[in-house]
Order: sequence, then C-alpha cells, then structure tokens
Amino acid sequence: MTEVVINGWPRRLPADATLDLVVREAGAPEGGRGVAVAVDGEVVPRAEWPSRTLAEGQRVEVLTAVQGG
Amino acid sequence: MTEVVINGWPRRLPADATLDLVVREAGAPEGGRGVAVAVDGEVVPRAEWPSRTLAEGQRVEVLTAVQGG
Amino acid sequence: MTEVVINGWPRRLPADATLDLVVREAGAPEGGRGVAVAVDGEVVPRAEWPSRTLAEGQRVEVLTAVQGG
Amino acid sequence: MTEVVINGWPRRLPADATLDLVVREAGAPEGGRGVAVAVDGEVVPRAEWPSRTLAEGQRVEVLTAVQGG
Amino acid sequence: MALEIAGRTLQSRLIMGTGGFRNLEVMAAAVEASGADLATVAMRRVDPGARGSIVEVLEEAGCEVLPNTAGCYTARDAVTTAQLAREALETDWVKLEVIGDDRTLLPDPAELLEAAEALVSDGFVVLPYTNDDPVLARRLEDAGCAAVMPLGSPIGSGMGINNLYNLRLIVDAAEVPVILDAGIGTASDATLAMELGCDGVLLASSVSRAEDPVAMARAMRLAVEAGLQARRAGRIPRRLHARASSPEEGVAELADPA
Amino acid sequence: MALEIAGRTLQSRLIMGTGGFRNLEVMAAAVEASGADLATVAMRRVDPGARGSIVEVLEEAGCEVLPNTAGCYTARDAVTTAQLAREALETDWVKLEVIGDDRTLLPDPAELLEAAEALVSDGFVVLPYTNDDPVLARRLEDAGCAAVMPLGSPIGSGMGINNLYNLRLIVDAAEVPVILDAGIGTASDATLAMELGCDGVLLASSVSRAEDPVAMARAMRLAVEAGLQARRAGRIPRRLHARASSPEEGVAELADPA
Amino acid sequence: MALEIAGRTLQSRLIMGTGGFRNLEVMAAAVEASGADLATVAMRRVDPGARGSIVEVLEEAGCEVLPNTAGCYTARDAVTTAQLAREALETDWVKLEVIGDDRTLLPDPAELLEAAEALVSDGFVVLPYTNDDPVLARRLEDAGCAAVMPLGSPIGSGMGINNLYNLRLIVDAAEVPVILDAGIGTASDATLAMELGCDGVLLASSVSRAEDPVAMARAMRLAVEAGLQARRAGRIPRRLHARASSPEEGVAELADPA
Amino acid sequence: MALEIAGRTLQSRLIMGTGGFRNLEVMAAAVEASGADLATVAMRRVDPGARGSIVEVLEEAGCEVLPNTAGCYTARDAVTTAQLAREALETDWVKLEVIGDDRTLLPDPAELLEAAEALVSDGFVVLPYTNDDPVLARRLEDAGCAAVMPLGSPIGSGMGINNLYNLRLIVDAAEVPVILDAGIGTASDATLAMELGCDGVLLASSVSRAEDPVAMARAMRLAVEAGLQARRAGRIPRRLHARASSPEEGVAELADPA
Repeated sequence: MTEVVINGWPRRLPADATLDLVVREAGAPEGGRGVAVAVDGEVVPRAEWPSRTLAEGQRVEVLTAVQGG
Repeated sequence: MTEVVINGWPRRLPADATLDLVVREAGAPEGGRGVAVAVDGEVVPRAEWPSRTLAEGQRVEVLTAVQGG
Repeated sequence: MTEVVINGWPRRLPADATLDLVVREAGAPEGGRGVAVAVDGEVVPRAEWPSRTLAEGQRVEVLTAVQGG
Repeated sequence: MTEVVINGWPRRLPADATLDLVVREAGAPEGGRGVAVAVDGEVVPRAEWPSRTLAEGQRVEVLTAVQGG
Repeated sequence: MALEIAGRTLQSRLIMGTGGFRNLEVMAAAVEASGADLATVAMRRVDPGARGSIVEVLEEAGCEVLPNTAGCYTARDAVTTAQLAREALETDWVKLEVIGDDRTLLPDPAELLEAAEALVSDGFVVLPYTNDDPVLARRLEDAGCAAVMPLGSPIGSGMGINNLYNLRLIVDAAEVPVILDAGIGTASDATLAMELGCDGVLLASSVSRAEDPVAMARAMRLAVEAGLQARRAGRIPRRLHARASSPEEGVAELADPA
Repeated sequence: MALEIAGRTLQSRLIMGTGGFRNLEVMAAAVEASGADLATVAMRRVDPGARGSIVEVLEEAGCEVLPNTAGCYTARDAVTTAQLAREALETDWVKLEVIGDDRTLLPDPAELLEAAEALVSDGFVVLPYTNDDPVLARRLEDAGCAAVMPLGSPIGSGMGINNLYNLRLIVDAAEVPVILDAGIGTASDATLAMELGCDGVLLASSVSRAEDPVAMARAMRLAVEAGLQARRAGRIPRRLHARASSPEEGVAELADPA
Repeated sequence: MALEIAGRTLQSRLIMGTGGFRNLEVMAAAVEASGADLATVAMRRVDPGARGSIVEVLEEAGCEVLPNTAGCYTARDAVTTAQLAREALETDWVKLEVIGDDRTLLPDPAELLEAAEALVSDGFVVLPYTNDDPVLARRLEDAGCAAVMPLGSPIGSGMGINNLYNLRLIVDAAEVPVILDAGIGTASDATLAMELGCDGVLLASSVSRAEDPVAMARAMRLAVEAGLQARRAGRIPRRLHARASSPEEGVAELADPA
Repeated sequence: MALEIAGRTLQSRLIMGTGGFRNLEVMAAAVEASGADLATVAMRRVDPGARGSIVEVLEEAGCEVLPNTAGCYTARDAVTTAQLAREALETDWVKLEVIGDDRTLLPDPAELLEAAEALVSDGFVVLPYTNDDPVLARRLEDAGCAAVMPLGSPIGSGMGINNLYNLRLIVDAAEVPVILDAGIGTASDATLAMELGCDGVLLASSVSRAEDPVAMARAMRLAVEAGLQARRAGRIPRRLHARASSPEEGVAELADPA
C-alpha cells in the first residue's frame, strides 16, 4: 500500500494504483471529462494517467471547472 | 391707416385690417395652422381673428412652433 | 383675572398685570436683560412693558438667546 | 593620452591623470565637496580619487545635488 | 414599463428636445431612433422663409409635441407663451421654463412657482423645468404640477448630474413622476439618472449636437432602458472590501511541499 | 461592432463571470440574457457530490468557457493552474489572476508579470486581471498578453471605477483590447467604462448577486451597447456655462408695453 | 486680510455657530480657539432653569452675537423673530433662516426672498442662509442682503460641498461677501470653500459635535487661513500629464556601456 | 506631534521638493516659510557655470537634504544614483524613484521593488515614491522601507488625490509612516491627505510653480497642520439628512392664532 494525499485528504492506495483510478475515486465523471490532475504541483497529461502510479507521500490534485470569476 | 408692430417690425395697415389678414401677412401658412397670436401680450383666440381689428400702436405677435428645448 | 398663554402655557393673571411682571414671571433675569417679548406675534418694545396689559386669550412669547445655528 | 567621456563629453587626458583632477576639471568646487563620481556606472569613493587613473574609453560621471523632486 | 403622466401613457422613458439639430431631416431620424413619444418645441415668431412644419415632421416620426416656454424670464411671459402654444398646437401640456439668468439658464424659483400655480389654475398639465432644490420640487408638486423636471446641470453643459444627493432627495419625496431635464452629456448620465430613481429623461443637446446624432439617439434609448432595468433588478450594495467571486473552498495546493 | 482578441471574434462586448449565482439554472438564464460569448470558470477540486457540469450548461447557453486562476497568490501556482485548466478544458485561453492580498483581492504586480511572461512562453492566450496602474498594463502588453483587464475597483465591491484618470491612460496607450474587469456595481458603471474607451467589460457579482440576476444581465447587455454606441457617436464637450437649446432669435415680446 | 460686511470689519474669516456644544464652557473654549469674532445664537423661550447667559460667555470669549431665525418656516415668523432678536440683543444683524422642510432643513426659496426684502426694508443687515442656487443668491443680493450664505450640504450633514459648480457660480457673480454656511464636516471642506473664493465660512456641528471640539476649532481656524492664503498664492493649473519636478537635463548615464 | 521616520524626528509633517523654483533665493524663502525640516534634491552632472550650493542654501534655511533618484528608469540606475548621493551628501537616506513612463512619470512597480530591496541591503533608509497600489505598498514595507510614499496623482499634475479608496487602504495597513508624495495642487489637497491618515506630505510643484511660492508655502504649512489636528479631533460622521444645530424645543409660536 502507498499513502498519498488526494485533494487534501490522506488515502491509502494499492501500490499499483494508476492515476485513472485515482481520478475516478476522487469523484470525477466517467472518463475524467473536464478534469485535470497535478501530482506534487506538476500537471500530468491525461494520456499518462493509465500508466502513472504514485510514490509514497505524493500529493494529487484532481481539479475541474466550477462557477467562479 | 393704423400703425402697429408685427413681430417686432413697424407696419402700416388699413384701419379695417383684421387679424387673419395680419397672420397671413406675417408669413404663416394658409389658414394659420399651428399659429397663435397675441395682441399687447394677450392671446387672441383663432375664432376672433376674422373680426378683430387693431388700434394704433398695438403690438402683435404671431408665433409658431420651432425646434427647441 | 385674565387668561393668557405665556410661552405656550396657560396662565391666569390679574387684569392689571403689565408685561414687565409677565417677563419676570416667565423666568427672565432681573430687568429683562437679553429678553424680547411678542404678544400675538407682534413685538412689544421694552419701553412699553411697564404700561402694557394683556387682553383675554392673548399669547405672549418671552424669548432670549440660546446656543444655536 | 587616454580618451574618456566625462559627463557625456569626450575628453583626452594625460595617461596618468587621476580622478581628483578630473573632478576639478568637470567644474566641481575645490576639494569636490558635495560631489560624487561613477566610472562606468560604478561609484568611486572619494578616498580613491587621488590614486585612481582612467582606462581608454571609460565613462566618468561627476554628479552633485541640484534642485529637484 | 411605460411611464404615466397625468393619465397619459408614454411607452418611452425618453423625451426628446428638438433644439440644436442641423435640420429637420436629422431631427426626424434621431427622434425616430430614440423611440421617444414626446418631443419639445419652442414658440417663436413666424419666419416667412422657414421650410417645413416641425409638428408634421415629428408626427411622421411617431412623436407628439410638447411646447415649452423657453426664452421667458417672468411668470407672466411664461403663462402667455403657454396659452399661445395651447392655441397654436391644441395641447394643454406645457414644459414650463422661467429662466433667471441668461448665462446659466437656471430657473428663477419664485417666478417658476408663480407661473406653475397660474397655469395649473388655467387647466394646463404643467411639467416644470426646475433646479435641483428639493424644497422647490415639493412646492411645484404641491402647486399641482403633473411631474417635476429637475436639472442635472445647466442646459447644454453636458456635465451630467452635479448633485446626486439632491436628485435622490427629490426622487424619494416626489409623488409625481420625476424627469431629469438638462445637463445630460452622454449615455452613462442617462443610465445613472434612471438608476437613481428618475422616471424619465429629457435631453436635447447631447443628441442633437453629438457628432452622429442618430447614433447617439440610439445610445440614449439603450441607456435609459439599461438604467430602468438595473434599478428594478436591485443592484448589489457598495462594499469597502473585496468579495471573492470564485469559491474560496476547494482551492488546490500546488506549491512544492518542501 | 464585434470584439477581436487574439484573432478570435466575440459578438458581445460583455464577458460574464459565473461566480456568485445561486445555482446553475439562474446562471444559465442570466448568461443567456447577457448575450455573452464567453464566461469565466474557476478550477477547483472535484466535488463528488456536485450536480451538473458547468461547461455543458454554459455551452447550452451559447457560451464558451474562459478558465481563470482565481485563488492563486504566486506566479508558480497561477501557471500550474492555467496548465491544468488547459488540460481539463482544452483551451489555451486563460484569465490570469495572481492575488496579493486576501482582503482586497488586488493583484500582486510582480508575480502577475512573471506569470504572464511564463504563460505567454508556454503558448497561452493570456488575459491578465490587473490593477489600474498604466505602467503595469504596459508591461503586461509588452510581455505578450492578448488583452489587459484593469479593475475599476476591488472584486465584488460594486464601487464602479475609482480612478477614471488611470483607466483613461491605460486605454489611450494600449494596443491590445482593454477589458474592464472587477468593480462594476450597476449598469451605468458598464456604460461609463465603454464610453471611456474600454473594448469590453467583464463582470460577475453585479449580476449574480443582484436581486434579479436575469434582469440585471439584460440591463448590462444594454448598458455595454449604450456605452459603445455613445463613444462612437461622439459626445458633446463639457461646458462650464449653459448653451441654449431653444433659439434665442424670434422670441416674442409679450410684456406690457408700459 | 480682514473680512468686511456692511461696513463692519471682522478679523476672522470664520463665524461660529454655537449649537451642539455639550455646555457653555466647551463652547467658550472652542469659540476662543477658533478665533471667531462673531457667533450665532438662536432665539428661544426663556427657560427659568437655564444657567448662565450665552451672550456674556461669548463676549468674554471676545465674540459678538449674530442672532439667527432658526426654526422659522415662514417669512412672517422669520421677520418677527429677527425683530425680537434686535429688541433682545440690540443688534440689527441677523442670520436669516427660513426652512422649507424639516428633514433636510433646506431653505424655502420664495419665503426666504420675501423675508429678506422685508428685513432689509426694516433696516436690518441681512445675512441669508440660502441653498446653492445661483439665481436665488443673485435675487437675495438684489434685495439688499449684506452677504449671501449658501450651503455646502444640509445643516449638520458633514458632507462638505456637494456642488462645487454652483458654489463657483455664486462666488463669481456675487458683489457682496459669500459665506459658506452649513455642511462642513472637517477641515479640508473649509479650506476648499475658501479656495473656491468664499469670503468666509460659518460652521457649528463640525466643531461642536467633534470628539474634541476645541482641537477641531483650532483645525478650522488653520484650515480657513490655509484656504485663503492658497487662493491668494495662485495655485498651479491641473494637468492631465505629469510635469517633472527634477531637471531632465544633466542626468547621468550609469548603465553598462555594453 | 512630530513625525518619526527610522528613528529620526521631524518637527514638520511637510517635506519640500526643491524642483521648479525660479532660483535659489525664492526656494530658500519658500522652504523657510514651509517650516520643513527636510527637502529633496536631485543628483545631476556638475554644471561648471552653476551659482551657489543648494545644500548650503537649504542648511541656512534650517533644512536637511533628502537626495532622490529622479530620472532613473531601472533598479540598477536608481541604486547607483543612491550610492552616489550617499557619497556626495553623506546621508544614507534616499527618496527612491524608479520611473516607468516618461509621460506620466509613474513608477515601475517591479523595478521599484527590486531597487528598494537592494538599497535596504546596502544600509539605506529607503523612502520609495510609489503608485497608490496597496499591494505594492505592502511589498515595499516588507522589503524594509522606512516609509511608503504613494502618489495622489502624477508628479506636477496638481490633480490632488485621484483614488481616496486606495490611499485609505494603504494608510490602514501600513506599519511605517505614509507620506503622500506627488499630485498635490493646493492647500485643501494637503489637508485631505492628512485627514485620511497620512503621516506627512511631500510636495514641490504646487509651491514652487505657484504664482507666489512663499505664500503657498505658508498655506501648505497651515494646511498640513489643519489636517493633522482635524484627524485627531475626531470629525463628525457624514449623514444623509440634516441635523439641526439650533434647538428644536422652545421655539416661539408667532403665527397669527387665527
């Protein structure tokens, strides 16, 4: 298991969990439409989600558009 | 002859000249449409024009609507 | 006795009471310095106070300078 | 001889001319009171003027306080 | 959203003055573009050489005439001028002007009030051009005027509304329509007047002397409408500090954890 | 009369912010009433309980999204947020905000400039929310921003345009479009911004927090149009004294001859 | 630098109102600190319980009394009140107030003019408190008033000068002294009034209701003097662009020659 | 009532700029009349034909010099100029100017901040001339500046304070003295600046280019003092409606009883 922080909340994930799983678990719509992801403050392009796993302690942000501005 | 002032200009009129003549001579359209008349600062209703003559020295104002305000 | 109104208050006075008495009773300083009097809205000069009596129902105003303006 | 620029004007100086000479020639008061000097944009403290010579092409600014601000 | 004055319904909140236009054609086009139902005219001596009848031109542009008493400096002259206008134009409506000073063209308060009382007695629907004094506005209303028409700033000055405070006092107290009359320079002045609670705007020079009067007439039409709708929509209060318009929750933490 | 930014044509001069609406339905109705082609959105953490997609709702209202970087206090955070928005929303346009103070939400000039330079290098079309400093506006334009978006007053304050002078300096000097962004309280503020020479207006709270947001959106649409047309129509100059709008010739002499 | 009204010379440009002070002691100290030669009083019914004579207290503070007609709503009441004040205080000077509205305390223009005419005929030196209408100010002067005293804003409001334009028109046209009366909130309002060309300032609440009335009286004395001196010194014109105050010649070239 | 900056006590709240005076004699007289303890000077190339030493003249007028970096457009130039001034004048105080635009002479925010940081590190007491951006003012204070000196409006423009709101934000947040620098046109501007909470005022053109510089210097001295005292005296609040300054009780009933 790997301990990471997703949208500010600590989470324990299987060591082989990839970002597309994380995105789904964060509550994003199916396929992650309209969503973007940063790991430790760096953007991870959508194409890399299926292959990208996380290291211990990494911080993941899963963002989407909301009313604002 | 009677000497009167029409729209600021001295004029000599036949003694029996009536206001409807004066209005026509002042340049008002046929029938005096859109025109009103004051003699010595008092309004003379249109109905009285045909019968109203002028006394020596009277001041006649023949007015109409123009651009303004 | 005469019934009058002094500074808004009904008062009964002896019939021969003069204005200088009224002024004193209204609370003005001795001699009425700095005070003026109106009876029914008309100013009564100081010189007339000793001889001026009041009629039934008259309204007396006894005024002085106060902070203001 | 060395060719330098003093306060924007080209000047030819003896090769051993020191800054205190330059300051005097620039029109500064005796002793350079109230004056400061930069060579190629670097301040040269007053103490170094007597020993400091100039290299070919250097730009000297000799400044003083004037009305302003 | 119509404006009612003395029982008459005006679709437009904009009343046009007709002074200052280069010619009747431009005037007609601008009045039409403005959407106004009512346009002022002045009473002047018949000019034998004049071409065209302003009344007919305005009627073709869908607009009725509102005679004024411009040029009068006394109550007496203003009353007579109103009576002459009634005789000539068959309307008992009058925009009452009694001027006190030929440099500022500001109204003379005492003469204005006297003229208003006389004309109301004589059966007129009186719309007085007044200064921005709330007490005078109240006296005019008490005298029976069908509306009060305070200035924003002097006629033709284009300064807009010089004293927002007085205008607000007038609007708050009035029980007849308040028409801002005089001083409008550009569209935002008209919008502001409506937002402050005016029921309408009367303007002339800002359109007639604009570089492109027809375009400015269109702008004024939109501006008056914008101000009216904004007032009804209920604006946000002014705040001394900011209030975020993006949510303060859910902000990502992107900085390096170090 | 369309507005062109970075080669893209916007029919409307009004850009809507979407913050502060009670719900997406009101937002959609107001955005539609406003006529805007473009509406801002913020980037926030996915909320599993959220109903509806703002992007889809806006698209149905005929509006494309413009992501902002609201909530960022450093150039670095703003750059990352813009990149995330590009990834999520497939647009390289960004309304750049880098805030310097959480009470006034005023921008941090140095961080803003640094972020703008970085995003331009990274291929973004950058629309920076800036203060009203003409020098900073010029630096942002020099850095390659596609427009500059000075504030009138702080976000959500509704104070309108606090410094007309600075805004005029910015407009006079800019060679890219100038969009007034922040501070609008009511319609006349928007009209005034356009009259001063702004190419567009971006607003949120004045509509979203109005009592009737849809009516205020309509008012703003009219107000922006009124201001644009008024500017083009060429307003009259301000004058210190009056200028008669009724002719001074041909005035009757009505007073008693005595 | 003294002010002359109706042949009487006042050393100070500041006239103090005496309303609103906590007690006569504070009033005396503030009046003395203000340097005023003249202070207004109101005429009210004798109060048997009152302690001290305001007239004596003012005289000890080096100040003569100027009775007002505050509280009067008609010309008739104001005239009688002035006559009573003359009788009581042995002065034929009067600050004439005829109020039209008890919420704004704004003057009633027609009643004010009528009262002024009556009092001038009766031999009074009339100083009318008027609104900021240039036409009314002119009529009051024509009626023989010794000065005109326009308001800046309503009595006690502390808003300062709401309509700079009207005040300037009054000052430009007046041939008697113009005293700004009412509305002053703080020192800069008084300075501005003098800079605009007023000959003096009359104020009460801004001093009497300040947290520290004596300190504010001192501030007002300085403020009036500052404004008078600044006007006489001839201010620089306003310019839209900067003008360097340090020389543009003789600037060093310090950048690296590279 | 003295002003303390970086441990140094200034008796006067007024700092004089010396640019724009006809000659050193007028400058000396005006500086003396102003009561200032400190006066700015610029650093320029030695002019062999110059008569008199400004430093000596100022010292005779009881004033110490504060060198500025006027004319610098980059942080680097400003730093060097400050170092030259320190060398020439034996003071480590500097009025820091880094200009961003030669038409408005507005500061360049990023270069200004960089220069301030460098000079603080180099041991200077830095008094930066800044725009009216509260965020930049805060950054300058954080960088160790001994005061912040926001403009009211551009140098020499005489427009006064264009954005009261921003100035108030700066004053409220600052923990170092705030000196209003640039834009003052006349005395009331200086009074207002002090009332808003500024700790001092720096001005040049309004005095040096006035018709009578010495009289205007006197006016400014009074004006600054008036503003300071008024702020401390605690002004009355602004009210939308009037508040009587004469008692509402004890009013006589004078009207005919009928």
